[in-house]
Amino acid sequence: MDINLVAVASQALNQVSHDFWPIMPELFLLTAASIVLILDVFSTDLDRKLTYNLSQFILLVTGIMIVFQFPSSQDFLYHRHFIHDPLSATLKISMVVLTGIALMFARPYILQRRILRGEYYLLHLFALLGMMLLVSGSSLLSLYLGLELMSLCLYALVAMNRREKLSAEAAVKYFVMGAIASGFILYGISFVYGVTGKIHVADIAAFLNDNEASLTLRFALVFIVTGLAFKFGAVPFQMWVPDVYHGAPTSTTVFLASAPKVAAFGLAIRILVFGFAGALIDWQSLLIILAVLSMVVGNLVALAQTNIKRLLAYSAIAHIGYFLLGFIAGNTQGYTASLFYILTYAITSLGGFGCLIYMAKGQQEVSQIDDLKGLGQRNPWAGLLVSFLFLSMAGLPPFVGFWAKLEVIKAVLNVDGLIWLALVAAFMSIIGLFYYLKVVKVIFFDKAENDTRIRAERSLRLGLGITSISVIALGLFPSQLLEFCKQAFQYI
Amino acid sequence: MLTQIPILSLLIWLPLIGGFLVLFGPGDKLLVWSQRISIFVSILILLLSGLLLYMFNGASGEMELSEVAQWIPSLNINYSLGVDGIAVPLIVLTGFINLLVIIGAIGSIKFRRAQYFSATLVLTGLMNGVFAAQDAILFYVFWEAMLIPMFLMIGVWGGPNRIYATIKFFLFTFFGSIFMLVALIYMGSSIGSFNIADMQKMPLSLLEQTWIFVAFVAAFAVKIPMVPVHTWLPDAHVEAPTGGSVILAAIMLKMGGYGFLRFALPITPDAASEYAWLLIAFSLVAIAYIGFVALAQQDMKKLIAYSSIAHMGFVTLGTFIIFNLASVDISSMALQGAMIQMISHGLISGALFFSIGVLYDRVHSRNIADYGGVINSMPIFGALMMLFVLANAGLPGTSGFIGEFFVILASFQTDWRIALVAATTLILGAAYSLWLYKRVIFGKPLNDTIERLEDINSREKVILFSLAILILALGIFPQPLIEIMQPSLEVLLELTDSKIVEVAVGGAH
Amino acid sequence: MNLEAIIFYFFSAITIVAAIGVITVKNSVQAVLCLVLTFFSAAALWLLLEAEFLAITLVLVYVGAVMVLFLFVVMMLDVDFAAMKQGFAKHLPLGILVGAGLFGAIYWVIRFEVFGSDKVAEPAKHTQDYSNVEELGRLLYSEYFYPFEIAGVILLVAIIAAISLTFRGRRDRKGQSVREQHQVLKEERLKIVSMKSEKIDSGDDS
Amino acid sequence: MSLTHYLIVGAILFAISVVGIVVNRKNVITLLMCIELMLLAVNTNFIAFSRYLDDATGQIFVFFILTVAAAEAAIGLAILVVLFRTHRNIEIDKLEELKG
Amino acid sequence: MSIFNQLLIIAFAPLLGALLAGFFGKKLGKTWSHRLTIGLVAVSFVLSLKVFLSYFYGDAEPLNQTLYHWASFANINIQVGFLMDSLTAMMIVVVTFVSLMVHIYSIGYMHHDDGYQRFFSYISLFTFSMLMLVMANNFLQLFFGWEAVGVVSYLLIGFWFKKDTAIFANMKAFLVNRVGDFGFLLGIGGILYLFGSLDYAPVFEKMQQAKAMQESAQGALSNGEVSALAAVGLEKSFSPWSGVEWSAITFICICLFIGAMGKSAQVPLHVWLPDSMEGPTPISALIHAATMVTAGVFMVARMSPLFEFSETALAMVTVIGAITALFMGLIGIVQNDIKRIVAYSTLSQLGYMVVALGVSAYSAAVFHLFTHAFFKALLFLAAGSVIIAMHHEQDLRKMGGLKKQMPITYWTSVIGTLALIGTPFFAGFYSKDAIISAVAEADGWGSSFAYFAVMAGVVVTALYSVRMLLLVFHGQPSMDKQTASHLHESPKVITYPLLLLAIPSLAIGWVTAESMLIGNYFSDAIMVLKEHDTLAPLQEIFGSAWAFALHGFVTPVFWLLVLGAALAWLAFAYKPQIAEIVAKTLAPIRKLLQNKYYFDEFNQKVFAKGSVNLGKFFWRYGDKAIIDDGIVNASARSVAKVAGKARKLQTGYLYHYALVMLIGVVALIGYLFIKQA
Repeated sequence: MDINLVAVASQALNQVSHDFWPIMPELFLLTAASIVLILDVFSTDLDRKLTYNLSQFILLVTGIMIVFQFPSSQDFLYHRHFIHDPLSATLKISMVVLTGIALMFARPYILQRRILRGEYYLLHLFALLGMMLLVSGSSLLSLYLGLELMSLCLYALVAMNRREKLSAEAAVKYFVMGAIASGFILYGISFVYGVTGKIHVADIAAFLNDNEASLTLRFALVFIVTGLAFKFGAVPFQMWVPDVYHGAPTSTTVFLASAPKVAAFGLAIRILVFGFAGALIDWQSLLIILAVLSMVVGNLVALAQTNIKRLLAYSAIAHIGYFLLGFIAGNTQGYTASLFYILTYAITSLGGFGCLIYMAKGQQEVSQIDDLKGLGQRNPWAGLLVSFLFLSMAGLPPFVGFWAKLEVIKAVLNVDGLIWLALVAAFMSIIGLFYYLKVVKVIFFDKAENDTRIRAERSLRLGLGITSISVIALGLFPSQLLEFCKQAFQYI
Repeated sequence: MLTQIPILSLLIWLPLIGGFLVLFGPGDKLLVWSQRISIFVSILILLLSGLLLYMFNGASGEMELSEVAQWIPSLNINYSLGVDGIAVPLIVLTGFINLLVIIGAIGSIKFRRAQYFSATLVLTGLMNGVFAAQDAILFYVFWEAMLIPMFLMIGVWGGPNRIYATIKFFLFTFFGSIFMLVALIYMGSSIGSFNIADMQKMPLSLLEQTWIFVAFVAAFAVKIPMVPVHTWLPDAHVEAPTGGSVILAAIMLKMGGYGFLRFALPITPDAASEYAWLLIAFSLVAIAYIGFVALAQQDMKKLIAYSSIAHMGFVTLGTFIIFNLASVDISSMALQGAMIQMISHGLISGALFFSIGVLYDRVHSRNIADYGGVINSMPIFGALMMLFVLANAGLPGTSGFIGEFFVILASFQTDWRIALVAATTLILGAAYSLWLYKRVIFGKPLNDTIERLEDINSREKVILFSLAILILALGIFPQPLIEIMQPSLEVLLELTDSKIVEVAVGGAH
Repeated sequence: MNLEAIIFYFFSAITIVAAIGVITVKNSVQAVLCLVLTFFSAAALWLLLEAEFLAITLVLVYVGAVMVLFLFVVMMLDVDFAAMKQGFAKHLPLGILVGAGLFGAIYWVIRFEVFGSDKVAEPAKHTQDYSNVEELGRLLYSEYFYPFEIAGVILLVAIIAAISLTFRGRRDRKGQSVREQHQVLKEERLKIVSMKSEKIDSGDDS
Repeated sequence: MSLTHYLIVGAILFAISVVGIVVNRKNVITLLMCIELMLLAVNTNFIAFSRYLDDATGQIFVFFILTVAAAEAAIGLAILVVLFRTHRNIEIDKLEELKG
Repeated sequence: MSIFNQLLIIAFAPLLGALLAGFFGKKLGKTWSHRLTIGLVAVSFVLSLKVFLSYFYGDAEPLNQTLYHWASFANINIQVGFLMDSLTAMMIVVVTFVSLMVHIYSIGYMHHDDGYQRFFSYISLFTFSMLMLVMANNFLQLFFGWEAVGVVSYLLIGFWFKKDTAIFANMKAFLVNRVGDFGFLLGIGGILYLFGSLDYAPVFEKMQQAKAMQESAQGALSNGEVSALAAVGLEKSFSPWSGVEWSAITFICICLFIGAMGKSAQVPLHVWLPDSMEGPTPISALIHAATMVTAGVFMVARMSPLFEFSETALAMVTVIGAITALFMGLIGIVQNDIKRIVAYSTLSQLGYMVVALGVSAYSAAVFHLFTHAFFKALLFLAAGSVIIAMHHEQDLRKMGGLKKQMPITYWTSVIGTLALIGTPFFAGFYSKDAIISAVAEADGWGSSFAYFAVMAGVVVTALYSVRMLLLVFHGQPSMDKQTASHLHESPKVITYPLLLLAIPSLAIGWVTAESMLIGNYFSDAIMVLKEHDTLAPLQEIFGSAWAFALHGFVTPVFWLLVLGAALAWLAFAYKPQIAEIVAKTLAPIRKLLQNKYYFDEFNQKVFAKGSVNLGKFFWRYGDKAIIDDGIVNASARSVAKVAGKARKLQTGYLYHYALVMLIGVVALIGYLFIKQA
C-alpha cells in the first residue's frame, strides 16, 4: 500500500510538473510578491524605492513570461479550474501593462502623502494576481475566488489613505456594496449549481446545450449578471462608482478604473460566453437594459458634475454602457469590439485620472474641474496631451476612442433589430462630448491663476506621455491593437 | 515623373507636419521662425495645389491621382485618396485661403501666434483630407478631427462669448455627423467595404436609403448650414478670430455641400429624390427668411454670417433641384451653380471677413453703429470692400453672380415659383450688403478714431487684392472652372439615377 | 409529522427569528449574539442535510473566530449604541416591501412545483461508514487543490490588508518633497510688508 | 422535507439580510452582519442542493465561501476601524460627504 | 479693320479709360486723367458714328458674333458677344456722343472736386457698361450690362459720399432697380425655359417663324396668336395663381418689363430717379436722362418679337407708361428744384416712350429715346451750368433773370425746352407726334386711357418746361447779392457741350425721322405684327420731314402745347398771383403732388421699415426665441436640469445605494418574468 501511495504520488507530481508551465506567471508573481513583502518588512528605506522598483521589475518579468508562454491552443487545466487560452494571455498582458502604468502614477502620489508604501505596491501585485486568476478561471469557483482576491485588495487600496475621511467613507461604501454584490453572485451561482449540478463553465455550457434554460436558471443568471454589472459599474448597479472614485486616493482610482475593468471583462466572457452561451438571448436582453441605462445616466449625470473625479467616474459608467454594446452583439466580432473598447478605455482613463496627479500641487488634490484652468497656457505640451485623452474619451477621431466607438457600433449594427441601440449610443455621445469639451475648454480657454510651469516627476511625465501618446498613436494606427484583440477570440 | 508624386498625401500631411513643427519647434519663443516656417509651408501648399491643377486631367470625371494603402485591414478600412472635378477646386481654394489666413494672422493675432499658425496649418491639412478621402471612414476621421483645431481657434483667440460659441459649434456639428457615422458603418458593414465608390454602387432599399439620407442630411445640413440648424454659424463667426471666420466661411461650410454631392446624392438617390422637396423648401426658407434676418443685424460679422447661410441656400437648392429636372443640361447647370456658388462664396465671404478683420484690428468693434465714413480715411479699403459687398449681392461680372444665376435659372425650369422665391436674394442680398456698406463705409467720419484710421497696409493689400482679382476673374471667365467640374458632375448625375432594382414579382399566373 | 420535520421547523424558526433579531435589536452586542444563534441553528439545519463537516466548521471557525472578532470590534470601538437604531421603524415598511418582493420572486422559482419532493427526490441517507470529512478532504486535495491554493492567497491578502489598515506604527513620518519645493511660489513663502521708512531725526545722534 | 423547504429558509434569510441592509440606517456593524447572513443563506442553499443532488461539490463550494467570508470579515472590520478613527463614529447616516 | 474689331474698340476703349483713371488716377493727375478718358471715349464715339452711318446709309447687315464662351457645358452654351444692328448702332451713337459731351462738360463742372479722377473713371466705366448692355447678343450679357450700369449709377449717385442724402439716394436707386432686376432675372429664366438658350438669335428666329405662321394663317384661326405659338412649340403656359393661366410668352414679357420698369423708372418703381439727382449734374444728364434710364425702353424694343405675341403684356406696358407720362409730369409743375423738374420731365418722357412700346410703336419709342437723349442731356447740362453759376443753389425761387448773364446757357435751354415740349421742327416734335398718333391708332386694352394721358401730358410738359424757363431766366432776380454779383456765363468746357448738344436737339429730328419712323431703318431689329402696326397710318400723312412738321401746326397737339406754354406764361410771368390763387384753390392736389403721391412715404414705411422689422421679428422670434432659446438652449437647459435631478439620486447614503441595487435586481427579475409570460 505504501508503494502504491508513492507511485500515485510520483505520478501526480509528474503530472503537476508537466502542467506547471501555464500558470508560471501567476506563480512567479505570487512568489516574488511574497518575497518582496518580506524584504519590505525589513527595509529601512523610508521611500520604499526598492519595493517600487522591484514591483515594476516583477511586473516586467511577469509580462515577459506571459508573452513567452502565449498559448496557441485552448487548454483546461487543474481539473478544469484553469483555462489557458489566447484570451487569458491577452487580458493578462494588458492588465500587467495597465498595472505598471498605474504604479507609475501611484509612486509620486503616495510619496507625497506618506501613505503606507510597501504594502501599497504589493496590494497592487496581489490584485493583479487575483485578476490574472480571474481571467483564467474556468469554473465558477475559481472565478469567484479570483474575483474575491482582486476585490479584497481593492477594498484595502481604497482605504489606504488612512487619515483621509473621504477615503474611509469610500472604502466602507465600496466594501459593503462589493460584499452585497458578491453575495448576489453567489446566490445566483448556488442556483446554477442546484439546477445543473455543475460548477465548471464548460459543463454548464454542455447542460444548456442539451436542456432548455429553465426559469430558475435564468433567474440565477439575473443574479450573476447583477454581480457582473456591479463590477463593471453599470446602471443601476453603479452607485458605488462615483463615490469610490472620488473618495479613494487618486492613485488608487487610477488603478481602479483600468485593470479591474479588463478583469471584469474576462469574468463576463468566462461566465456569459463560455458558460451561458446557450442563454444568450436572456443575458443579451438584460445587458441591453443595462447598456442603455448606463449610457443615459452616466452621460447625463456627468454633465452636472463640477468635481473632475466624479465627472470621470460618471463618464466611466457611460463608457461601460458603450462597452456593453459589443457584448450585446453576442458574436466574436462584438466581443472583439468590447475588448478593444475596454482596453482603450482603460488606457485613456489611466491617463485621465493620472493627469490629476500630474496637476496636483503638493498635498493639494485636484478635485474641481476648474483646477485644470490654464493648463494649456502653463504647460502647452501637458495641456495638449491631457486634452487628447479627453477628446479620445469623447470618441473623436483621430484618437483611439473613436475606433472603439466605431467598433462597438458596428457590432451592434450587425445584429438585426438593434439599430436603435446604435442610435441611442450615438445620441448619448453628443451629450458626452459636451462635458469632455468643458474640460478641454478649462484647459485651454480659461486663464490660469498662476503661470508657474508644472514640474512633475519623471514617472508622472512618463505615465502621462505613454497614455496620451498611445491614445493618438493607436488612433492613427489601430490595426495592431485590433488584431491583438481579435486573436484573443480565435477559439470562441 | 510628376505623376509619381503622391500629391494628395503631400497636401494632407505637409500642412499637418508643418503645423506640429511650428507648435513644438520654435513655438512662440522664436516667433520669427514660426512665421517663416508657416509662410513657407503655406506657399508650398499653394504651389502643390497648383501642381494638382496641372496634374489633374479631369476629362473622364472619374477619380484621379488615387493613392491606396491598407490601414485597418480587419475592418477593410483603407487609406484611400483620390480627387475628381468636384474636389480639386475645393482643395485649391483651401490652399489659397490657408496662405491668406497665415498672412493675415501676422498682423492681427497678438498672442500665442505660433499656436495659431499651427492650428491653421493643421486645419488645412485636415480639410484637404476631407476633400481627398475616398474611404468613408477616412473621410469621417478628417471631418471630425477638423473640428478640434477650429474649436481651439475660436476658443483661444475668439471674442468675449467665445466659449458658448465654440462649444455650440462643436456640438452642432458633432450632433449631425455622429448619425452619419452610424449610417456609414451600417453601409460599410453590410457591403464589407468602406470605399465611397462601393457605397455609391451598393443597392439599398428605399427604407434604408431614407434613414441613411436622414443621417446624411443631419450631418451636412448642419455643416452647410441649412435652416433651422444654422444658429451655430452666426455665433461661431462673431466670436471667431478673423482667420477662423475666414476658414469657417470659405471652406468649412463647403464641406456640407461637398458632402451632399459626394455622399447623399449618389448613395441615396431615391431617398434624396423623395425628399428633395423638403430640402428645396428649407433652401428657399434659408434664402428668403435668412435674408430678412441678415437685414436686422447690428453686428457686421453676424450680418455676413447670415448672408452666408442665405448663399449656402443656393448650394442646397442647386443640389436638390436636380431631382425635379429631366434634362442633363439643366441639371448640370444646377450642379454647376451649386459648385460655383461654393467656390465663389469661399472667396467672397473670405474677403468680407478679412475686411471686417481689417476694421476690427483698427477699431476693435464689430458693431455697425461704431462705424461710419470709413472711406474718408481708408479709400483703397473702401473701394475693395465695395467690390466684395457687390459680389456678395451677386453682381454680374463677379463670381457671386454665377452660382445664383445658374441655380435660379435651373430652378425656374421645374417651377417658376421656386425661382421666384430664390430670386428674392437679388433684392434682399443687395439690401443687407449695401446697407451695411452705407452705414460702415459711406458718410461723414463718425468720430476721431474713424477719421484717423490708416488705410490698409501692404500685407492686407496682398490679401484683399488677390481675393478681389480672383472674384473678378471668376466672374468674367468662369469657363476654366466649369470645365474642370463638368465631367465629374455628369458622372455624378448618372449616379443619381434610381438604385432600387425592381424585383420582378413572381408570376403565379 | 416526523421527527426530521419537527427538527427542521424548530431550527428553521430559530434561525429566522434570530436573523430578524440581528437586524432589529438595538444593542450591537446583542445583535452579534443573535447572529451567533442564527449560525448555531443553521448549523443544525446543515446537520440535517448531512453536511457534518461544514456544520462543525461553521460553529468552530465562524462562531468561534469570526463572531468573536465582531464582538471584539464592537466592544473596542467606543460607539454610543443607544442612538444607533433611531428611525428604524420609519423605514421598516419600505424594507419589508422590498424584502417581500425579493422573497416572492425567489419563491416563484423555488416553489414546490419546481423543487418539491415530487420533482427532486431526496437521495438515500448515507450509510454509517460514510465520512463527510473524508470525502471533502479527498476532493479538496485532489480535484480542488487549485482553488485551495487561491484561498490561501486570499487569507494572506486579508492579513496584509488588515494589518496595513489598522497597524499604527510610526511609519507616517515627515519627509521632504522635492516636487513640492519646486512648485512653491514666492508669494506663498515670502510676505513683503510695506513699511514707512522711519524718519531719522538729524541732529539727535550726531 | 423537500428541497424547497430548505431553499425557502435560504430565501428568507437572504430576504432578511437584504431588508436589514436597506432598513438599517445607523450602524455599519449591522451591515457587516447582514452580509454574513446573506452568505449564510447562500451556504444553506449550496448545502441543500448538494444534499439533494448527492454531490459534494456544493459543500466544497461552501467551504471556500466560508474561507472568503472570514477574510472579507477581517478586511471589513479593518476598514471599519479606519472609519472609526477618521470619523469617530460608525453611523451610516453620516457617511454622506461623497454624493451627487 | 473688321466691324467686329471696331465694336471691340468701341466697347473696351472706355473701359481702358476707366481703369487707367481709376487705378492710376493719382499718378496721372487731373489733366491726364480727363485727357485719356475723353480721348478714349472720343475714339469710341467716332467709331460708333462710323458704324451707325454704315447702317443708316449703307444698309449694313446685322452682325452677331461671339467674343468668348463664358460658360459652356453639356449643351448649354453661354457666351459673351456682340449683336450689331440698326437699333444697337443708334444706341451706341447716343451713348458715346452724350458720354463724350458729359466728359468734356465735367472738366468744368467737376473742376474743384477731390474725386476728379474717380469721377472720370466712373463715367467711362458707365459708358463701357452701357455699351455692353446695348451691344449684347444674349441675355446674360444684357443682364450684366443691366446690372453694371446700375452699379455705376449707384456709385455716381453716391459720388459725394459724405452727403447723407446722396448715400441714401444711391442705395434706394440700387435697391429699387434690384426689384426690377428680380423680374428681369425671372424673365431670363423663362427664356431659357421656353427657348432652351440664352442667345437672342434662336429666340428671335423662333418668333419670326411664329410671325410667319400667323400671317399665313391669318383669319383662318380665331385665336391666331396662341395657335401660331403652338405651331412653333411655344405653347407652354404658367399659372401664377390658381384659375389664371398665362402663356409663357406673357409671363416672360411681364417679367422682363418689370426689369424695364425698374431701369426706366416707371410707376411704381420710379421713386429712385428724382432722388438720384443727389449725384453730380453731369451724371444726371448722362445716366439719368439720356442713356441708362432708356435701357428699359431699348430692351423692350429689342424684345419686340416677344412682346408682339402678348396682348396682355402690351396692355400692361401701355397703362404703366401712360400713368408715368401723365402723373409724373404733373409733379414737375409743383417742383422748385431745377434738377428735379428736369428729372420729373424725364420720367414723363420715359412714360411716353413706354406708351409707344405698349402700342407696338417700337420705332417711335426708340426714336423718341434717340431725340430725347440729346435735348434732355442738354437741359440737364444747362441746368448744371445754372447751378454752377448759382454756387450750387438749385431752388428756382432763388433764381430769375439769368438770361442776361448767361446767354449761351439761356439759348441752348430754350432750344432744349422747345424740343422737349414738341415744337414742330425740333427733334422732340417728330418723336412725340409719332407716339401720339400711334396711340391714337391703337385699339388695345387701355389705349384710350393712354391717348388721354399723352394728350394731357403735352399740356403738362409745356407748362412745367416753360415755367422753369421763365422762372430761371426771366423775371426779377431773387438771389442774394453776393451770388448776383458773381454771376457769369460758364466756361467753354461747359458751354461747348451745350452748343454741341443743341445742334442735334434742333436738327436731328428732321434728319432722321423719315428713315427711323416710317422708313425701314429698324426693320432688321424690330418686329411688329401686321395688326399691331400703329405707325402704318403715319406714313400717309408723313410725306417728308418738312411736310410733317408743317402738318404739326394744325394738329390738336400743337394747340395743347401752346395752351400749356400760355398757361405757364400767364401764371408765372404775366400774373404770378394766378399761380397762387390756383395753388390755394387746389391745395389738396398741390399737396398730393408736392408729396409725390406719397410713394416715398409708403415705400419707406412699408417696404424699408417693414423689411427691417420683419427681419428683426424673424431674428428675435424665429432664430433667437424659437430655434436658439426654444430648441437649442432649452434642450441644453432641460438636459442640465434632468442631469441635476438625476444627480440628486446619488444621495450618498449607503442604504439608498443598496436599495437602488435591489430595485434593479427585482426589476430585472420582473422583466424576465414578463418576458417569459
